[in-house]
Amino acid sequence: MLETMRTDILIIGSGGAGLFAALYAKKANPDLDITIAVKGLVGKSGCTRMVQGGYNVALNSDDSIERHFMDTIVGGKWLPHQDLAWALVNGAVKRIHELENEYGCFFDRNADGSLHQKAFAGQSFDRTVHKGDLTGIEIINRLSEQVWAQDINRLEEHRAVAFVPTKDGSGIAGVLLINMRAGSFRFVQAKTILLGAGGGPTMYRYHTPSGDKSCDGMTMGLRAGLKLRDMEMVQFHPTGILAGNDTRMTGTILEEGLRGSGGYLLNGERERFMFNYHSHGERATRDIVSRSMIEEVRAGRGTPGGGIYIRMAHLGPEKVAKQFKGMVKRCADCGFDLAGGDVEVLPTAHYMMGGIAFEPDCKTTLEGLYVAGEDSGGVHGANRLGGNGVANSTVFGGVAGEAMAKAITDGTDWREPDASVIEHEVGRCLKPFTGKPGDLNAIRETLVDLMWDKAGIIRDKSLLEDCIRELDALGEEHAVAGLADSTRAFNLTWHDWLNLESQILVSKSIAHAALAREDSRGAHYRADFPETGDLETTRYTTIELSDGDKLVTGSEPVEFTIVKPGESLIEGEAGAPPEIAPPPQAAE
Amino acid sequence: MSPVSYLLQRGTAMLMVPLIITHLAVIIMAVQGGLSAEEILSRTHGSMMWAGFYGLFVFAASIHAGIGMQTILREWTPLGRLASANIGHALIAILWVLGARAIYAVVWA
Amino acid sequence: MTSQERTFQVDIWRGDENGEYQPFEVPERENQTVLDVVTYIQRHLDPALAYRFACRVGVCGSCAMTVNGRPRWTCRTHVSRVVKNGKLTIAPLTNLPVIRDLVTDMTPFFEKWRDARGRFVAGDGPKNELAPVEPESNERAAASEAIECINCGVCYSACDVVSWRDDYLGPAALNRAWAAWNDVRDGDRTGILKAVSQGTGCHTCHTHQSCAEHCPVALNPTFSIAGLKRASLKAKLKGQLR
Amino acid sequence: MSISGLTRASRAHPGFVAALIHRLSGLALAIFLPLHFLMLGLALDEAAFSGAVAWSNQPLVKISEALMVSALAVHFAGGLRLLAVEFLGLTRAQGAWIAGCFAFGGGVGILFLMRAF
Repeated sequence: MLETMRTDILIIGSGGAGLFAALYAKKANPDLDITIAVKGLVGKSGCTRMVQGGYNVALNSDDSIERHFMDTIVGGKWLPHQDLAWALVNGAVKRIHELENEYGCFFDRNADGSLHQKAFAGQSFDRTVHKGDLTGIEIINRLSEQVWAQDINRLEEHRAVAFVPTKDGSGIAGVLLINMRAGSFRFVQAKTILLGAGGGPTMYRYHTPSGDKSCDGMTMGLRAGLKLRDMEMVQFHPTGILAGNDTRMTGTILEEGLRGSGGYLLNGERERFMFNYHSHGERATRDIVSRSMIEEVRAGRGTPGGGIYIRMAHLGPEKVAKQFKGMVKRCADCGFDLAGGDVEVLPTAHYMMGGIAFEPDCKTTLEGLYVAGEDSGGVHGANRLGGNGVANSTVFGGVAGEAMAKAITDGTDWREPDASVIEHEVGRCLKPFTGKPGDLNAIRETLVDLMWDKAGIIRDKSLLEDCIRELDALGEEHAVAGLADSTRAFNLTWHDWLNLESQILVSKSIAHAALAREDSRGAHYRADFPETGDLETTRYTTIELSDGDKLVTGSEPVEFTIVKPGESLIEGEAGAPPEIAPPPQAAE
Repeated sequence: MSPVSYLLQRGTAMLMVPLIITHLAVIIMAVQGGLSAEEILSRTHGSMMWAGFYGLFVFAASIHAGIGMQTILREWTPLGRLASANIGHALIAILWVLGARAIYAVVWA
Repeated sequence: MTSQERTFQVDIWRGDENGEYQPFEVPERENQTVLDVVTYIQRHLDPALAYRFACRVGVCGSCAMTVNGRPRWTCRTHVSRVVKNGKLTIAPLTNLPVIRDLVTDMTPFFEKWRDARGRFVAGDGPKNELAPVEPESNERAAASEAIECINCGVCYSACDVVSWRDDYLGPAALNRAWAAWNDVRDGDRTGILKAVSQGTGCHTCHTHQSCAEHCPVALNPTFSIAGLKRASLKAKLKGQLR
Repeated sequence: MSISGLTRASRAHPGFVAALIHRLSGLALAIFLPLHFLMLGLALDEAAFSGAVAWSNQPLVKISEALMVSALAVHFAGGLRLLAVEFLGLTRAQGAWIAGCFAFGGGVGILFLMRAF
């Protein structure tokens, strides 16, 4: 059964990008019929909500957008699309004022009433606006309640499964969704569509994103013929909780401040090891710490759970319990004593810098389709600065909302869908109901191990080639795996099947892109090509799907439209923070 | 509950704080060794202070009870808002009438 | 599941409002939250079990369920803390319509959040500046105490008054309204008091404190509602609520 | 089968017990009040009133009266707690407050009985 509906603007996702887009479009033209479709509940799924750190924005008179820009470019190892990064740092200033003055976010203040901005890794100025360490909840709650109060349609628990183009393929006509509650299909025709479903590298054994993430957006983009960029760039966070088998909590973050304030990382023999790898010890940058931890475990010196211990007790358990209240409580809830004991951790996949290539006005190459947030690629390059993620989704979400409303005002109309695509995609989604029950758990376990071991923090040619081969085999196994239960309404196992399908395809993209990049920079480390390579000739990788199922990689030179390697917008400085060990700092 | 009902409910409660303390004290004193009709009426007959005190008490307690009953009916029975309110108001009226009659009986009759 | 594994019994609600508990045997793990138990059942014992979750670390408030009679966030509830006589009983949140199994329809909860004017309304302040707000000021301190709600619905499910009359706005929405009312930047603070002074608003609360008792992030909505009662009463007496 | 019974585990905390007793005592008082007024109204006819007072001196009636006095005291103390929470913002140590309310109510009832017999 296929229900159809029409709306002016369809927004997929309700994180920072989706909510901002809805509010912006409504403000631009209150007569527009706007619909948000989301896999969970509006404002309650996705990753913006999970932001702990904060929001980077240059507000202080001693700071500047040029400085924020340089930090972003240098942090991204000269790989970012410079016009996008420029749009980001400029837009952030506007957004933070809107979040405060239009939507009422409570950001932390200094004692004198001015906005507090904290230090965050990789930045030459303390510019991270925050609400304690729950900044994401504050932003998303304030935006959600604005959306709840407006005349904006909500399709909750509606999972987008395919972009439906026009017959001639020139533009997008609508989106095919599964109404998860009913288990039925719904085609939504819209004049303009925003993809803001988020990314989330959940195909790694240890990962931080929300459990509903499965890279559906990138998958739909690939299938619709869009080009993805920088897919090899997957950011890992050094300290994810290791809670054992069959735990959802495994992989979730213990914050950076624990190491910053003097926490120790210990191997299975309870010895500190970070100084064997880097002179900054535990306070080295995320990528170095992550790599060192993995090497220590690979050398057979891991904990019984296969990780590394983090220890805070030497700083005084009471002090730790007070200073890191949230983290200590989170550990206690899953049975660990962070303040007084050792807690097992391991690096955990955190964020995908790569995604669908797009322009500063959020347009993609498919007429009518816009993209914003983690589904998009090119803003952060090889590495994302902490605090630039939520800035990215909110800045471009707003840009997209405005652009979509304007396109409609300028006369964009509904396009006629290619009905054969709808039919084909419905068939693809229903395929598992016809097959013999397969072992989805085994497929998932294989996938997360494969990506962790062979396309993870340390990569090389042979690992990646193995990975691709095994992913292909896994894909074939998944394709024939059926479901044991034929109920379609709220059938999470069906959605597990669909999740795996997306995850496998995007995993392949990561592995192919990682194989294509023969250097090491930012989040991407090739043991067989450990050098960064020449910055002036920096190229970014691209990947697209051709002939339906063949991934084709390519590369394009980065255009240094604003600043070239070796230059800076700030006189006498490169723009990045000085290369010294960060001082011990209190958690904010 | 409407803010007016709330105000009346909490207002009468506050008003009754000293009244109840006094009433409890009177009860405890008076009950010593059992009660008799003469004993009660000798205290009350012709006493304007007594009439004023209990007049106020009846007035407040009736409102307080009526609103409370309305809330209980609304929450614990299938009765709707209007029916609960009507019963609550009726209770207030009944208590006023019976209370006034009681005061008249023990003070003037 | 190997035969050596220690298991425990978990009774799970199946169906919508009309349904029954279905028993499952789930293996014990050293670290195991209630959400992990539910996930285990869906992945290994009954693929059709419906439940809702997202962030898995107590941020999104999607996974609240009734566990052994109490509403809780399941992702942050360790089994060892709640298991009783070697048994767990898991049901959907009460006071909300049940969609299927452990999933409720939270729409009424969000509608009431809106009806309580649980949101910011921009004031006349300059749009290109950030209003100075002293963190120690009375109003900001009161707002800060109430603001960190994850809208999980646990308080709403625990609220006895909601269970007795489903038109009551409920603790979460009113708690948000209190934070909004204490926001000096807000452009229509009286509007909040009007919204919460309707017949089904803050004055309906009986101060049972079930909300405060169950809030997973230790907020005290009762306190917030009491604040609204006082503020709206004052406004009413001053004739501002017309 | 229903999801949760009348006795929800979520209600096993002092606040709910206090509220329940406050409500039940209030309900009892609201039912008692018209009867109380009716009895006092009998004073319009002195003989009838004497009879009624004499009747009320029976032990069983005395004990019932003691229960009503206790109900008044408990309702009064519980009401003070409620006013304290709502108007003074006193939310800490509610368990102790509530225990105090019940102790006060029980104490008044026992005192009544001790003096009545």
